Amino acid sequence: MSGGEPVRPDPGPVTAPDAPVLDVAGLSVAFRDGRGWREVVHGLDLSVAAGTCVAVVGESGSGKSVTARAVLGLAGAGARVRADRLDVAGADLRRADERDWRRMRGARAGLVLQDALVSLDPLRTIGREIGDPLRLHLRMPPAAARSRALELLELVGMPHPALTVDRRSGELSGGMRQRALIAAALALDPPLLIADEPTTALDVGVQARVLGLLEAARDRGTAVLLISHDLAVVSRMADRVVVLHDGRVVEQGPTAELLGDPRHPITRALIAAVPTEVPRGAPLSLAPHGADAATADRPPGPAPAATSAPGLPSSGPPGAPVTATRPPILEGLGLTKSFGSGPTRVLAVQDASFRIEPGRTLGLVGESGSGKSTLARLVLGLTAPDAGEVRLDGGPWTTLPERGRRPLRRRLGAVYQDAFGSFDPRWSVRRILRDALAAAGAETSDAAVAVLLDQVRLAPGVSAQHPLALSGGQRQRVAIARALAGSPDVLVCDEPVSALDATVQARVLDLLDEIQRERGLAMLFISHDLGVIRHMSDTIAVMRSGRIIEQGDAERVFTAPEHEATAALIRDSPRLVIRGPGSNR
Amino acid sequence: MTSRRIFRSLPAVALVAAGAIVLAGCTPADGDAAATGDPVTGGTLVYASGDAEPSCLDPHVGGNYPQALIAGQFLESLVSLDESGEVIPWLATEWTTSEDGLTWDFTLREDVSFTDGTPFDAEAVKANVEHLKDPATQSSTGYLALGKVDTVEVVSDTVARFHLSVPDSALLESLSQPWTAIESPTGIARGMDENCVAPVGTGPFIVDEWIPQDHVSLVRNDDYTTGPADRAHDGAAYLDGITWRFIPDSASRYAALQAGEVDIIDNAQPDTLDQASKSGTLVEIDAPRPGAANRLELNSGQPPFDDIRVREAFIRAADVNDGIDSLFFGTADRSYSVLSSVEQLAYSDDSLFDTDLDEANALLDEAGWTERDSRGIRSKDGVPLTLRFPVSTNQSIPAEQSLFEQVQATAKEAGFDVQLSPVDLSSWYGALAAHEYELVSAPYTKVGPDVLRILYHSDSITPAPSGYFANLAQLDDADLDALLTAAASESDPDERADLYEQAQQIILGGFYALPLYDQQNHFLHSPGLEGVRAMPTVSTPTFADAWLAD
Amino acid sequence: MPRSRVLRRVALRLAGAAFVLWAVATLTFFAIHLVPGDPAQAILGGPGSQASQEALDEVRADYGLDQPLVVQYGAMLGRLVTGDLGDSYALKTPVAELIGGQILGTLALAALALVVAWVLAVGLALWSTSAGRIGRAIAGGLELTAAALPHFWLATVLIAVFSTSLGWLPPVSNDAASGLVLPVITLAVPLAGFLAQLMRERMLEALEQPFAVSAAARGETAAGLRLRHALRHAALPAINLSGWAVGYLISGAVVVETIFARPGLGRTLLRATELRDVPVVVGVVLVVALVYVLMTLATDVVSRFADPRIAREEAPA
Amino acid sequence: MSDLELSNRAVAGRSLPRPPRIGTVLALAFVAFLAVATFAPGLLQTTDPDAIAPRDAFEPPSWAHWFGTDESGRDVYSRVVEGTAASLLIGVSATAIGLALGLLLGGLAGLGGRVLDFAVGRVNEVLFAFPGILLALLIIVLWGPGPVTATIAVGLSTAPGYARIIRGELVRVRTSSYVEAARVLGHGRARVLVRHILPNALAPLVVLATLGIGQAVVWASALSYLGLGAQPPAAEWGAMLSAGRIYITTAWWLTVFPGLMIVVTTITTTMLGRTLAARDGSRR
Repeated sequence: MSGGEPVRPDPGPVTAPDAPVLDVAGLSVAFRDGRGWREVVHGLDLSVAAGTCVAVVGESGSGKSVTARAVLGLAGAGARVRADRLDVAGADLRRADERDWRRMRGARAGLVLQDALVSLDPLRTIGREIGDPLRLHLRMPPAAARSRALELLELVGMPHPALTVDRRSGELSGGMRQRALIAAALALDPPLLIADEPTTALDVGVQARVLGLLEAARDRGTAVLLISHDLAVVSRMADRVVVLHDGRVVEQGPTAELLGDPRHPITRALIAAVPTEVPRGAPLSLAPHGADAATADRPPGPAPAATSAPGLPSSGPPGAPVTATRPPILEGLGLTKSFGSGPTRVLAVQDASFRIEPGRTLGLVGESGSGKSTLARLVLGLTAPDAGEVRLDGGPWTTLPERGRRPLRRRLGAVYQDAFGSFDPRWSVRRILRDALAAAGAETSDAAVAVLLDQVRLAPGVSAQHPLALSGGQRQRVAIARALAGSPDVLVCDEPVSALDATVQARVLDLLDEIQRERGLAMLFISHDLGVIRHMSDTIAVMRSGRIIEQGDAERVFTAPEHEATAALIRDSPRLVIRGPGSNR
Repeated sequence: MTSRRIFRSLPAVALVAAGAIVLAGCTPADGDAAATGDPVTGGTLVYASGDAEPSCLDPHVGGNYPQALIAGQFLESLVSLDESGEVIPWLATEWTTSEDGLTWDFTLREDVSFTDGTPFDAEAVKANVEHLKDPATQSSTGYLALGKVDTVEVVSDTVARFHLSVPDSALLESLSQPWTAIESPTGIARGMDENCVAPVGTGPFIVDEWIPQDHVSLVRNDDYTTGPADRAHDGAAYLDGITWRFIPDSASRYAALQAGEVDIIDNAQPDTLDQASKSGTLVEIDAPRPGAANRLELNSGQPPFDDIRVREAFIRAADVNDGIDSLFFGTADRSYSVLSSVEQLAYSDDSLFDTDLDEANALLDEAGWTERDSRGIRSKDGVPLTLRFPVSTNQSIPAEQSLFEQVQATAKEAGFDVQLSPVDLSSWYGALAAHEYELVSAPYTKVGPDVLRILYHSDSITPAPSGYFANLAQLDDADLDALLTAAASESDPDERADLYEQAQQIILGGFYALPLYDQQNHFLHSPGLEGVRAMPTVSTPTFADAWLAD
Repeated sequence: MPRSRVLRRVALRLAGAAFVLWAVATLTFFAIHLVPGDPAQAILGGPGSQASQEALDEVRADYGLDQPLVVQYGAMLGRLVTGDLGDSYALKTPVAELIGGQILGTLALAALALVVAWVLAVGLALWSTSAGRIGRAIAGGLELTAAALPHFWLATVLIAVFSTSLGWLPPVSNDAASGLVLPVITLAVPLAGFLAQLMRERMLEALEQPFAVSAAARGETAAGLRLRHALRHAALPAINLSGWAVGYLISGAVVVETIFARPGLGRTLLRATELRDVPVVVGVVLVVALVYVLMTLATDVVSRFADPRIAREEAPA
Repeated sequence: MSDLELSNRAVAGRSLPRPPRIGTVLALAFVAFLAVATFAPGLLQTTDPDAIAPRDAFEPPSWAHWFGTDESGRDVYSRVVEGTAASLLIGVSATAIGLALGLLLGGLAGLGGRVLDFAVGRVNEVLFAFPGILLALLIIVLWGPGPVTATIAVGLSTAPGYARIIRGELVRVRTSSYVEAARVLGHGRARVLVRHILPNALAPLVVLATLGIGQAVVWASALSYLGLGAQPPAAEWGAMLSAGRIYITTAWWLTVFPGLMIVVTTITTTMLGRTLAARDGSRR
């Protein structure tokens, strides 16, 4: 499949000149390692026409970002970039020297990186950051640059530009930062805009607005190269999709066709992995492939239906009342927690009550800062509530002294977002798991460790490894194994998959599902991703600024949200939209 | 007294041997010899002193060498010495002593007045002596020097009569020292604080201002008429003034002289002297100090040095000649006398100081120090032959400290374990006061052989309240005491000479001290500076006749 | 952050500063009084003087040295509160005056040295981060060597080269500015070694950050990246070192002032220690502590100003 | 303090500008040399380091005397070798003292809760307020000069720096999510402290130590210059340096070689320290 002439996108206006704005052919990028060169991008073809958006998707390590940076000559000091063609806005950059690159960056192509917290200089005001390209390319005097910056902030819909222009990134919310970053990229209205995971780690609401900005830019005629692992995002705004795997294009084509009728297994896996609208219990992962499967995975367990433990309904019948008859294993009663004091006092959690029955999952969703994690910490007994209490299996939990809690802790397992960070950097997998077993008073033999690993579909060999040597998916599995060591009744999962690639995420979610069935675990599942939440949860609690604003059966919440904010949340969350022929769903 | 010892800042004096340098006058008379060409009036001399800054410019208070150095520029004494060591007139024109030697009449110069206008007369002399003897003055050196003076009687304006408790053959020598110089009574009357900052005298210069830690500036006394009898010219000094700086670091001081930042430095280091004499661009004044020579005192007050055989063994073992040659670049002469070579009555006997390791060993075996440990250190009844040797880093210059290391090394061959410990001044005095030493080097500056009495008379073993005592050899010998006392009051020169010779024979013969070399006192100055000379009294330079050519 | 918290913090810092000064004064006072060696002796011409018992007693009475230590301590604190540092034993003059006459020289020296050190460090950091592996290795070597140079040795070498051999600069301080050059360099070079080390590491760190990439993507020049972005990040930790640096410089001043015959606190202290001149030692130590405290307060403000992040996560000590 | 950044980077796991491989090799070689010089100086010496020969004083470097001879005709090379033990002893023990005190203070601050933390913070400031030599002079006034006092003085003056770093590390680890994870597993405070906090927080100290040694030697030499250092004829580098400096214009080799030893030692230890840091870092 040739990435030659631009494809007319079905939606949106078309302002396609004959020559693509970005035209790359036979791009290969290699890094020096040891004595030789390691090629990470192999002969990649790519072209983006004005007013269109081409998305490059693929898992981490597939070469997405490297490609994006190579196009700007920013692949890195030790990198070797070769290309048969490398034109940006009509300029051939194959022989470009540093000065040529500088003249091109910012002027002909703008870059928007993910996580603006680190992508904006924390010590400089966003006004100056936005002013940079103006100063550098137009030699614009500071005053002029500032006023232009204000306009740009208006353009990207920054609230109170006049105030924020003199703020530093640390003083802004994630969304404002991302806006500032985009404003800086658009300062000179470059023909090409490269957006590398522009919406990752943003709350859905913000996400939607940021995508809106990119779409606006595209509609103004800017060629947008979108780097993303999130097919939902891609399906929303890309005209064309290029699927990368191990630095090679495995498939590309118009978004609708490609998503509607994926040919390559990689693509299939990617699409399948998107949890949106996949019914509770149905597996997300296809036949194993990819990094962590290759090294240590075993095929995912047999069909869920088969394994669903008898007596434990794998999911409540749609519309069933949340207030089940069986006593809750975990119960929160009017939990309130505040930090700081005096004027700076913040109510992190306010009068939150909930209940989880054995074998069921409570999905806790909400934007960042809504109090999800604090609630998790309360449940785990890591901080004491100011008011209210958490009861475990009908008995006291948070009201107990730590000394009294310790023997009970084994009944509560925790899985964190950053699995790696939750491991002692000096310990091997074996030691980590033994330590967990010891804490639970279980036997700590190698056999026991092997059993744990087996439960998370990891080969016994992994136990000798250091977490550093494991892939993200494997690490999360080890973390789950650790949580299972005490054969707990409740599993608290705080954003367990947010840091993982789509397919890996899929497998981990499947794993959690299976484990829940096998053991009849109750789960408190926290995520900002509605897709994931919907897929994983029996009941859902929506949090907003410390309060649980809505709670109820998963389907009900999604189909008939009661609270306006919930509705907005659902509305804004990007979902994989398959247009065109042959949808496989 | 011990002046030179107090407050000498780190790397201090250097030594060079009189005579070793062939400069026509490596003698106190150097100035005159160098004084070629016609004197030029004007210019301000910059003097760089390596000695620590005095805390009081009045040499009556305390009384140390740094004070003497600067006080010599604005204060004058009743008498002085000439190069041959004969007493000559200064502020006193003549003097007579009674038969019993208990009263002295000094006839004073007329129409002399202090720079504050106060007339110089017998009253002034009386006031000064009383000032010196007043405990509140906190005088040490002057106080001791006039120890035998009871009162001063004003016979007339121009005649002052000293009444002594016992005859003092050293009186004139004592009065020739800067520490007994005559100050304006009006100045003294201002009280110590003021007088310390700007003492008033009759000298060629006047203290203008003193900026602590930096410099003292002196200006010419235009009405200057006096001066010792051997002065080169009459009337006011040629120089407009002197900037008296304090540059404690010897290397910097020498560099400053080379760079022309200063005109003259004291305490020149041996290696720099060597350079200077090789390059020939700088002029050197070598003025060994009077009084005692630099020597190691052997503490005979306690074991092991209470045994003369051990003392002799040490002196036979400790080889210093090569060290003196190499460390001092052949600029210091080995001395075999406890007295400075400038002292007329110095008696030396090199035969006593031959080194002979075999004999040293024999003596130690005989004395019972027979056992030796792995390091070859001898011991007796389990007690090792240890010699504690506190060294004051403030007053022993690096070269001297190196020499001590060599003593340590050579003495070790005979089985002595010399434990050098370089310490700061306070700790050093602490060690001495506590008798925690077997060896010590403690130079002592005073005009005349009477210094022997201070250093070796058994009276000097009893410590002052501070714990300080001068007889560091702790030499306690009745015959010696008798000799020294007699000599101190003997007026007949030949008799006196004979007594002092006998005394010195006892000291040297008893191996109480290992003489090293004269108290070195070297000045380097730019060739542009002429007519400067060191006073024959305590070898401080005087700029009364000096001028800056070109 | 809200005014009230600012005020509370300021109050806290000031209280801390006061505490530091009090503690320093107390420690020094008792330390000195543990020393063998009698103040009265120090007053009467120092060790080895032959002051009579009467004189000693008189002085003890005058200076209240016959009082119990606690009383003396109280007296000292009382005087300190009124800013009176007492009289020097050796010079008999008020310590405050004495120090007043000396402090400017030292502060000027330290300040200049600090500036020069910064210039050197920044220059070296900028150069070395743009240079290649070899360049960095060399820079690293230079920094370490500089940091490992003892002041007294460096000073001697500088004098030997620039005064004695080349005759460009005066070996000892004089009224002319040229007299400051060598002392300042002597003090600055080792410090620059430290700072450069720190800054280079921080700059490289900053240059690895995404914000550097996005700045580059806006067309920022290599120099711009370092000057406008990395340098600020590198400067912060170095600024926070300033308090320590001043202490370091004053330590160095003890040696440097001796070698270059500059009047100053360092020499005063050295001398006073030799003479056991208690009031002066206490005075100097106090003043130095004061300078340190003020410096840290200043850097606190500066870094707060330069980096709003600090204000947000507040960390004690 | 640059050590602080260093350790943090180590923790952050970013790879430092590692010294070139050859450098590491050379460094190790030099360390080997130091080791031999320390424990078996005889193997390296050409003559008895204390044997004086006044007649051969001030001889420039030659085949007979690689580093020349000093003012007493002693072989500078042999003395430099001889001095290794003494100098390193000063460096090592001073650093040890500093670290020990730093551990105490830092430990109290890092683990003792807010109040203690604040208190220690002030104590630290007090210590900081005594600049190196100032403190040294005071201590020497107290206990008199000598290598021991010098060592203690240098050690004390480095303590507050270490204390800060250690506190920082402790706080970092204490609030790390793996410590939280351990608590969630139900481990007791003591166990968490011993199993997780201490080992992880104190790992960087190895690096700091290597960095501190060189500096300690330098400081000690400054004290020797003020005449308050090692006792003769101890051939300690700092003492040699200060003894030789007055001859700098006439006999440069007296100071250059001991000086070189100090500098090279510092560089070596620092380089190894960094390599360690990088190792440690990459492991996290």
